Amino acid sequence: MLTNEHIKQRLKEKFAEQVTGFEEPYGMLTFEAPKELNLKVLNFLYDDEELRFRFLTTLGGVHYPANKGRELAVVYHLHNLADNVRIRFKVFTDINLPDIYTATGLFSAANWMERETYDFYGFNFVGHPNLKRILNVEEMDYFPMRKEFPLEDQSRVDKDDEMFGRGGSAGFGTDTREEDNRNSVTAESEKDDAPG
Amino acid sequence: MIMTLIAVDWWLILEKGVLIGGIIGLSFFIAMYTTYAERKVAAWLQDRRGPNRAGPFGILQPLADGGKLFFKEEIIPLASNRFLFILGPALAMITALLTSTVIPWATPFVTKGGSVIPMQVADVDMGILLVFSIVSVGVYGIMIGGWASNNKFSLIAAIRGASQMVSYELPMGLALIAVLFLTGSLKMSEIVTNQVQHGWHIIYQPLGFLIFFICALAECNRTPFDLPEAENELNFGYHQEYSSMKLGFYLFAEYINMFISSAVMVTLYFGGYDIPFVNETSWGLNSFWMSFLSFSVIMTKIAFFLFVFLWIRWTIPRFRYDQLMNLGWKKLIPLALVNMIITAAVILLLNK
Amino acid sequence: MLTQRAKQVDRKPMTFLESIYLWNILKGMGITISHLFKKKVTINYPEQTRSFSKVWRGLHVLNRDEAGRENCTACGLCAVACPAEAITMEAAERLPGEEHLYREEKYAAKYEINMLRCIFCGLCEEACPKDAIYLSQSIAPANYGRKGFIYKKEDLLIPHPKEEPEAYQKALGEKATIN
Amino acid sequence: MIHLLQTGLNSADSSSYLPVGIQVIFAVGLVAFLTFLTHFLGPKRKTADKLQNFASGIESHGDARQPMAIKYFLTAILFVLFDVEVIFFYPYAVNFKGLGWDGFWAVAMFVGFFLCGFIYIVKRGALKWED
Amino acid sequence: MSITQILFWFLSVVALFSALMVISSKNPIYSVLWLIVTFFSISGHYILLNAQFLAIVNIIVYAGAIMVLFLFVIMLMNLNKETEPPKNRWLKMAGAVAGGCLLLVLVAALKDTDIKQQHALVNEGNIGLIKNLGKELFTTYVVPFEISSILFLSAMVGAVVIGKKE
Amino acid sequence: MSEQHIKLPEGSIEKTTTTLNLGPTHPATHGVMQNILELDGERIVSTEQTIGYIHRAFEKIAERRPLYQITTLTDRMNYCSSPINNMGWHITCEKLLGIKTPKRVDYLRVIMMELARISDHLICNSIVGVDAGAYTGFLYVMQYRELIYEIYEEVCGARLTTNMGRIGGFERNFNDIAFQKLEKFLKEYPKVLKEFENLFQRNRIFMDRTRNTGAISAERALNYGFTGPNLRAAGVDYDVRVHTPYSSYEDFDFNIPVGTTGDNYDRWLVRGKEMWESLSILEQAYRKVQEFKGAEAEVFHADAPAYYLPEKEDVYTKMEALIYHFKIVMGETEIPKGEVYQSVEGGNGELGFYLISDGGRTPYRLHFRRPCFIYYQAFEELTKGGMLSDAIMTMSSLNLIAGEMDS
Amino acid sequence: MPINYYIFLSIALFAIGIVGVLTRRNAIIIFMCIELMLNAVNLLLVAFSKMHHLNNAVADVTAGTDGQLFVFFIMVVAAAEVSVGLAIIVMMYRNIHSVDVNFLNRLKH
Amino acid sequence: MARPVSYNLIKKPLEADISMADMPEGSMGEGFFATRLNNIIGLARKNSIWPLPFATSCCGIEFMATMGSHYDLARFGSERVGFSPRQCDLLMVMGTIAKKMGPVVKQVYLQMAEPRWVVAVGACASSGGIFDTYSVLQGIDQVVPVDVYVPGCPPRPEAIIDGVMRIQDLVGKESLRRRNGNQYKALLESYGIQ
Ligand code: SF4
Ligand code: SF4
Ligand code: SF4
Repeated sequence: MLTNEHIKQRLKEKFAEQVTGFEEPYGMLTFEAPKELNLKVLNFLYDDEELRFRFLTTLGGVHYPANKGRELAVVYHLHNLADNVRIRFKVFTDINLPDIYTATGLFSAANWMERETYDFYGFNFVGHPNLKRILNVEEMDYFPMRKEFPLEDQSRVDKDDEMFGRGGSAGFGTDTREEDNRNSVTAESEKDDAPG
Repeated sequence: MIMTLIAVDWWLILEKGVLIGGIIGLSFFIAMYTTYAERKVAAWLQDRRGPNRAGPFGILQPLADGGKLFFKEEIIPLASNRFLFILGPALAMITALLTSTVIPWATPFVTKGGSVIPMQVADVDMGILLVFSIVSVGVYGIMIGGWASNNKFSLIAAIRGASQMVSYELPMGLALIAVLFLTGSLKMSEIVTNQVQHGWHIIYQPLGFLIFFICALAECNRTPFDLPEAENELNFGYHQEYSSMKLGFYLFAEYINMFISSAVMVTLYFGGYDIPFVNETSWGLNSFWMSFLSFSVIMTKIAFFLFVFLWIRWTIPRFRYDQLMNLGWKKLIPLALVNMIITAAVILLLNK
Repeated sequence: MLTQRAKQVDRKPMTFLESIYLWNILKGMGITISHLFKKKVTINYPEQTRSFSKVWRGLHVLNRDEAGRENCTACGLCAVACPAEAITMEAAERLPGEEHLYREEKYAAKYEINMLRCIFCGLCEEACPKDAIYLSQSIAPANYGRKGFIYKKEDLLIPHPKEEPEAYQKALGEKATIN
Repeated sequence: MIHLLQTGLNSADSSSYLPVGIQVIFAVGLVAFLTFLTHFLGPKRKTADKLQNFASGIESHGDARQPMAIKYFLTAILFVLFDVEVIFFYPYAVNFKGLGWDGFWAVAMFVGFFLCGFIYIVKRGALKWED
Repeated sequence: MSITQILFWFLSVVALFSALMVISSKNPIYSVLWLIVTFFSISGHYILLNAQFLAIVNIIVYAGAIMVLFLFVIMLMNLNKETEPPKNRWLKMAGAVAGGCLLLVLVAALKDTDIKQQHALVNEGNIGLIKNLGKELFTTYVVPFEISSILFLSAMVGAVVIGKKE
Repeated sequence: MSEQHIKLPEGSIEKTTTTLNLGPTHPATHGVMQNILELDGERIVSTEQTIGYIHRAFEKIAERRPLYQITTLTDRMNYCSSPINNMGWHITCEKLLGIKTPKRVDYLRVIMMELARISDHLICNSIVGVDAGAYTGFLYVMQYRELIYEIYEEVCGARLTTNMGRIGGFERNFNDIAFQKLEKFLKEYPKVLKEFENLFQRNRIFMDRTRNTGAISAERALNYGFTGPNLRAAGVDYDVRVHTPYSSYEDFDFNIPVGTTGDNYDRWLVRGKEMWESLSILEQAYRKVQEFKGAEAEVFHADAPAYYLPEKEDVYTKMEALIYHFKIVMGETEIPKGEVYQSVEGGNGELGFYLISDGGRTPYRLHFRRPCFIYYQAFEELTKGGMLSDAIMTMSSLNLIAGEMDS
Repeated sequence: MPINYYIFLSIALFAIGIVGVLTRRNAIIIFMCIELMLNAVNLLLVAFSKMHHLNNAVADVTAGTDGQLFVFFIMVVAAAEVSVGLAIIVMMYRNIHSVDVNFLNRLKH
Repeated sequence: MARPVSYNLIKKPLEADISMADMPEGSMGEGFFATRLNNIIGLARKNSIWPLPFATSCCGIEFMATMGSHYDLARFGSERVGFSPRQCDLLMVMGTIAKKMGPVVKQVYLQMAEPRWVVAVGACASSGGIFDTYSVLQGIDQVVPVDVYVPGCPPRPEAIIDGVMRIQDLVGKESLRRRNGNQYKALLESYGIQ
């Protein structure tokens, strides 16, 4: 049986002080490593006959604007299917230099996940075969999942608080802007009541 | 010139004209109502009701479709070849309308004056081969239409369709030959008479019929051979770019082809207008009723086959291109050949 | 094998009968034809309607109490709970003499739901602490323009139990009994 | 003088094709008429976008008619050859009874060659549609 | 003029016109289509001559098979474009002249032969029927019949060998 | 002699392949994917997929929504089996909040999840049939999806985007009608499923179409991050329900159908078999639920007043309840900091929720592991060398759900 | 019909074919012209077969069938020829990517 | 939660639809025959609406149910769904339309043969629904003119049928000349369509 303790042991053996931040939130071993080491760690976890973390469950980014110098994190969830153990592995990077080695060589599954992470957070996965936006339009010029960017559609022309229940700061629906007049023809023809 | 015109037997032309008009009208009518039947049968097989809002039971549905298609905008893509784009569906329609020439629709009708009016547009010596020749030209409709659209899906479909249609012509012809052994004539009228006398050909040629039937499905581009218009793959295939009545032509042509191939199958294998198990000539009906009766009989048989066409369509999946070709070339052709040779040998042995 | 529970699916090679196509095609045709004679399940909407469950989340209603007073107190919880941000309201203080109109001291002077935004999730119903907003079993009808989907308070309020008792009875339907 | 049919059409004569000709005229006329008619009915709003080809909702690029895999044409070639071979059987079929066993053996031999060719092309993989 | 004559002239004009179109169309696809028209008119001639079997076979073989093959090849090669550069003008002229000369010579040569009095029997005559042709084919011409099967065999082999070569 | 010669069509010297743009508006891509296929005749040389056509930014929205509103997002992820997503989300939240659900809730959840699984698989399998050209079977099974929807409707009041369940349990107890319908379903569905299988399973045309097409080996499948039926079709018996049981799945006895080759036929068979397994689970769960009697049968949520909305009656009358109610709705209840990863066996495989909470009313970060998204990238490998028609079958047998894929 | 009508028609068709062969450069069109010429000959043969028939009608009912059979065989040969010929053209197209006969000519040197 | 009321029976009046706005100017003077023809063709079109299901997400699944045996859109003559814009009359946009998809919707609409109608099914297609996000188009009426909106998320099949019936009303009343008229042109121009 592979225990978290044992994994931790093995990692410590191999990478000594370089892997840090061991935690076990809700039972899942979590640790981090410097971003230069991410591939080494993943390779070790993959190749090691005992650890056999050969299934990349998921990969995602996180943005911590408060952590200066290490704003962005890539989180790998790995799974050892045979022993049924999951671990979480994080790599932090500076938002101004978000270069990280790609894991596509190890896991084919990482390809799109990394593209998505790039799309959302702007990581530069070094060595990725086809690093371009995947979900958003190619023309997009920012990384929408970073905390500073708003969720709402900024270019909306029909944004009308009266219609969409987005009241002013204080109350609800106090702020009424111009009526939606895209359907100019509709507006004209409002008089003739449509039979129904 | 005047003399020529007088020399022409205008009555004959009139008579044939009426007959042709009637048959083309019938083809149209049947085609229209086959679309209706298709929708209804599909619905019933699928526990649904089907169209029921246009007129009582949706009877007017085909008219609605037709009316709508007529008044739809006609689109001819710029990149396409204008003339060919129009020619494609027109060819498909024309060939579909022509195949009905040699089919005997009923027993001849004898007028009071004693002249006999055959209920067959043309009883030519080449009979069934004439149908084949028209069918073999029919492939241009799909090819030209698909190619002229300048759309990749259409092009692929056109090529698929053409390969399929020509491939299945072969086993169809081979299967037919075994029937010709029995009749010794290509004339449709004789083929029917032969069946009236000796029993339906299906009894002697079940395998041949099966091959013929499969090929008929393929020639009409019906499931499981509807690859050229497979909507899940090619998105309506060769008629993807067509709108308005040109689309209507393609759709109509398909249904008319179904109708005619049912008619051909009935004539070749199921005794045409012959009523099974009885000797109707002994009833002493007058010739009008006789013709009428035999006509209803053949229509009933055709209706049955049309139903089978629909039924198959709504039951089974379609082939893949290579499987379809394999079936045609590697299975049906040898099978039809063997069937032919065995039939010949058996007949000769029995004749000894 | 990771577990003991794996079970191979049945992927046997084709038998001869299956390989000549016909048998299974005929079988399939048998199945489809048997449906020809089955009762059709189609519901002839709009002539017939299918019965909805009692808890079906359809068009909203704003509730009144037995005396016909509006229940809503414009607390705004429903708007907060609404993931689609479809609810807009304006609160107003109840003036003296309006007690027969509004149950609480505050009431919604304006209450609008944009049915085009609404996703009929029912969270507003759940959020309301005043027994005021409910989703009904009507479906929101289609319309030609976007404006037709702004449901104002008049469109949402249930019929007045006193003033329009008939309409009220109709709106009750067979009154929901199941929780 | 009303008599409907004086002579009837002898199927051995070319006049028996007269009705076929009439039907051709009929069919072509009908189709031409309908094509013509539908051209005038229905609204017309031609825009550049509309007249582009439909390419699954993306703007279409270039000419769809690029050279396709040539291999399809092998089908057509084999079809031409086989088709003519099949036509040989028709004259045989109508004379079948008269020709008796002699004819049968002649045709059997023909079929033999046919099959040889068939087996050859199957062996050569000309009928492999998969690639 | 009898109706046969009218048809004769009609078919002849169609045949000649479409044949001319075959060689003058820029787009090979149109050439194919015009050639098909030519074949149909020739088939019409066959029918007039009561060579029914040949008429139908002509359609099936030429219009229904060979031209399909042509069309296929053109479609697959994408030769639809009018990409053919004009041949050298002189060469073209020379070609036309040569053809014209041939026509003239032949016409002149045959103009005064006594063959003029001969007539081809139209509309009637049974020899064009499949039955009679078949009888002849399978009695007198059995050997060519068998040989043609060998021809097919070799054509098949040839086509496959050429066509399958990667 | 002139030096010109007949010009070649553009780019034809080397290129004998055709580029075909399949989608987005194409029936086989369900309107939302774009595949650019490079075809040699009908054979696929390479493909390139474009996705994101319905990208809705779930993960971003999730950062702005209180926990209980996120069900509206999970609903719309794999909309063929939204209850599974909802339950998965609730289980994740419960893990974070430390709520223990009663057994009856677990079993009820199992019922809903298995129903959802059936509805997911039956859509997928019948769509494979439709894409193969046979439409009728699809309509036969869809009638039973309607029945499943009716059950949903009784439980939560909606058919597709159910918003079913709450953190800690269900929004209301199952009523009798729901159980009656479930019984009906259990009784009738096996027949229909059998009939559906008879239409396809041993039909040679269908077998030919699906066998040996779109195949993938177990090893590659794992490398590609396949999970769920698609992985099992390749022969790996990985199932979250067995590996990391949640919602008391350990109480149930069921098998994991596995295939051998990972081709379309195996995927189809595995899904088919899973429906049978789900039926058996449903029966077991139904029996287990029936065993709860009296007051126990009234339990439909955990006792977690801080997170589960109080009874409406209490809200109207009791101050304490009203306060809780306000707090929950406003999202002001205590939420622990932490990171949770929880996965459930969704219709398409391991559906994971990686939730980072910073103690605020909304998740700090919520990442969904969306199985569709992950395995669709293998599409090229699956279809390369196959034919155009195979690609279409592969697409449908993978059960690509755009909502899940594009998030 | 007078036989020379047919003769002239055939000659005309034949000549058109010749002109086509001489003036076009596209191998496929040249091929089609050859088919046209073959057909011209066929037409003539059929006409002749009917002419003979007229003379010998009493003596031999099958007179002239050989002419038509000959046409039949020509068609057969044409089919074989076309299939091989087009196969060659396709191959040539595949290798040199042209169906231009002039281009082919130059390849010789 | 016992609901106090089961039904909301208030009928909201229908908006003026965008198509009714542009009866050709001379519509008053249309002769009897033209009116008859109008009516007949309207009737025909109305009963033969072939939809192009632009089904992207969840609403598309509900559309499946609408096509299914229980609801059977075929009753209205609309079961011939097609994905070729040339052959369809009704663009049914069902599901979220992301900004990436917007041009596709527009292209499909542009390529449809006249007369064409558009129905936006579901909250997303009509207004963006809950997805007021950077990537989602806030209603397809930003790119194409919409004739009928169907609310719901997803709308029940009943509601979808309801929408189709509204479309039928429109279709049945449409004048044959409308599509050539100026007002229609103006409408399209307001969307930047020639
Ligand atoms: S409806 Fe209910 S929740 Fe909404 S404002 Fe009124 S009282 Fe508050
Ligand atoms: S049902 Fe949902 S979306 Fe609609 S108003 Fe209520 S909370 Fe908002
Ligand atoms: S409206 Fe609702 S159901 Fe429809 S697509 Fe949008 S989220 Fe899905």
